[in-house]
Amino acid sequence: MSFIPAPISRFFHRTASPPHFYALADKLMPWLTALFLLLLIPGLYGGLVMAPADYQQGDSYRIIYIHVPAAWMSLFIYVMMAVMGGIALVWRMKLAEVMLISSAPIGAGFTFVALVTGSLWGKPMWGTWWVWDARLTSELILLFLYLGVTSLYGAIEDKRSAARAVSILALVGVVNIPIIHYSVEWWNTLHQGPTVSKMDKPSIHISMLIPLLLMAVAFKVYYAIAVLQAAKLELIRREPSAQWVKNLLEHKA
Amino acid sequence: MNLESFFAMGGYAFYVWTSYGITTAVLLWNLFAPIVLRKQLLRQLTLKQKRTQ
Amino acid sequence: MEYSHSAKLDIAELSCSRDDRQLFSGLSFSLQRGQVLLLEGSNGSGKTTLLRILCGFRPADGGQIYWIGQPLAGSSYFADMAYVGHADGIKKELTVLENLRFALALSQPGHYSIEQALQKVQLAGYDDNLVQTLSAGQKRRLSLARLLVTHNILWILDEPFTSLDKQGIELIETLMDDHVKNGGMVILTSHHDLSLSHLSLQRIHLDSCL
Amino acid sequence: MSLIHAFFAIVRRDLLLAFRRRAEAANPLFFFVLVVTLFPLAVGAQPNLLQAMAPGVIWVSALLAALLSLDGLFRSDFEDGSLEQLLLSPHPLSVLVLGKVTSHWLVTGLPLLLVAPLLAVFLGLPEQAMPTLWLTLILATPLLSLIGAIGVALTVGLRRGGMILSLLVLPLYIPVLIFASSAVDRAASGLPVTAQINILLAMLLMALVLTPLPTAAALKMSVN
Repeated sequence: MSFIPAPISRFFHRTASPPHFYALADKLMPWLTALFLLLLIPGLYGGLVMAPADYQQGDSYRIIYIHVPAAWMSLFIYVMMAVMGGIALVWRMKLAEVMLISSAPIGAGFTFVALVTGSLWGKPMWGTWWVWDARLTSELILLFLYLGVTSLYGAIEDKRSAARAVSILALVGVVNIPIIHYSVEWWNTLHQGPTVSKMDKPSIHISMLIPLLLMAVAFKVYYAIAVLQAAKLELIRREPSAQWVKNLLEHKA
Repeated sequence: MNLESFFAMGGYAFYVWTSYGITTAVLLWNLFAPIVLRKQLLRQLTLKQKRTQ
Repeated sequence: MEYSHSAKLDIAELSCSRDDRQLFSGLSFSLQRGQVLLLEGSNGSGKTTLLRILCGFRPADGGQIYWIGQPLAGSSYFADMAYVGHADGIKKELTVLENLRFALALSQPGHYSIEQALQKVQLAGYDDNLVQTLSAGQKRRLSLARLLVTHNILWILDEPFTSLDKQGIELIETLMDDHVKNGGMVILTSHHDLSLSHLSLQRIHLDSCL
Repeated sequence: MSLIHAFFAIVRRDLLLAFRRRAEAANPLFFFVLVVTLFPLAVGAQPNLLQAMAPGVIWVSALLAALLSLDGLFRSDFEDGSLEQLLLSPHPLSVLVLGKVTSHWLVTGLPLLLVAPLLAVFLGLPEQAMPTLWLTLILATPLLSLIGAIGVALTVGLRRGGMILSLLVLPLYIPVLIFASSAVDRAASGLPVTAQINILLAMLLMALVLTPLPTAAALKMSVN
């Protein structure tokens, strides 16, 4: 760690200590919630009400405002997990382990949402619930990767080892994601199925784009809120008899 | 723009609203499950602490 | 084999917890050539955990370990130490000789040739026997022969006396005695009372290291 | 003492062990043949259907056979303490791991080449596809062993790691499956396969360099 200036490293260690982090999360929460609503409400209004219907797909395209941001988030969170995993492995930082494992269910949730909304969007477009289209297939594989992370963490009893295992797995996964993605894309163009790539870009108009971006940022803020909540739980679970938890209990009582 | 046509979604109501519904459910679950579990855990720990004192 | 004269193990403020329970903390000691350290403590007091930390299998929660004044990662520690744990670390489908040759291939040659080592642990003539035909005590003695054929200064032994009869116990005591007299060091856990002739025996009671 | 010496000592030891346990060694092979046999029984024996499915069926079966054989890679070393001794060796663990994977592949992956022609005949795969099938097996089965090793290393400490192992490893096998079966498929219709073969080769080289590191890290975690 010698290449990091001492004050910065000290700052990180202080912030990363469980009681500090716990208090910080509490302090941030109202601001994040306000920001989330400030993004979500105009995003939804713009997407569901203001934006005109698509000339080809009618109103069904409005699923895009959750499908695409959810798909972005599913990838973004996996990359975040790998970054946390790297930090946890190199600096043995407990907070990074906690953030990693707290992110997994949220990422899996977004992946699930992307799959279900993709299927619900596909039904009126393709006439069937499922098509082996490149994006849906990649998303499905990503869901398996998330499930691998959560079930490996659950299976290893010693939670410090489990966190190390999951850090390694997240890093291996993130190296493989582009390979999987391109192989699936390539496979998809090879076996031209009944793919209708209407789902890709319905020549997006600015009035459609703004709500999409608002929703995308809103989902990112949601992730911050949800991961902080999950991390608070995980921190207490990790060391239920630590002094700071005792102080917390007394403070509550 | 009236409410009825807003909810009808040009005939795609089922697909659009099911999508938004499921998304809301999943996001709420991931947000509130840890909060509820943490409250439970803190309650358990308080009880345990009282017992040992 | 020349030992580096300064060989020394230093433990500073080591701490470890398991499942939210503190096993030990603030543990400090140092071990020099010619010394034996006996770890004592009730079951679950962290004896095995401490040995596994010293083997680098498990990270400590806090504190430092130095070998010849350097942190383990940058030192010759892993070339200078050898470990015999609960599991013998020998392959039962291989012969006695094949097992020792493999151990030698992963390490530097030590004081004794394979032949001499087998003589010392009273397994001479068993060279070509498959390990699965040996008794538990013979297997244990074979895993000790590994310590003799490879180069090492520090022996880390976890309950070396289990599954040995009185004779076997005496044998290990002699081996340790020889090793220490040649300038080696030993760290071990044991329920058995040690009857070592020399005086440089340190004891650490882990129950009192909280 | 040299590293190369240690590497070959491990390969030699594991081959010797496999030879002493030779009754077990043939199991992945039987499994491979058996799974392929199930497909005509399940989907019917129309020659053109089987022929169309042949590359996919052979490759899915090879994947499953590789998965099944993985458990033996570190299990016995973990149980008898040999793994601890490997970790204590002054040599880099990733190189030693590569030695173990090499001999594991020689024992479980390479024999698949022997039965591949038999399966091709069973499924009516055109003869012109045989060289490509062999080539993909040579390139891709070591990939399966290398990638799988990460998964086994992560789960070797678990008593019931089998299900989790497949959940961890199978998604990572997907690119291999796609390129290998597509190569065989194209060869069967007489199309060039250089692109697929090159990609498989590139993936193999990458895996040779990259996978031993996480495998070694995961083994350290498992020994704990």
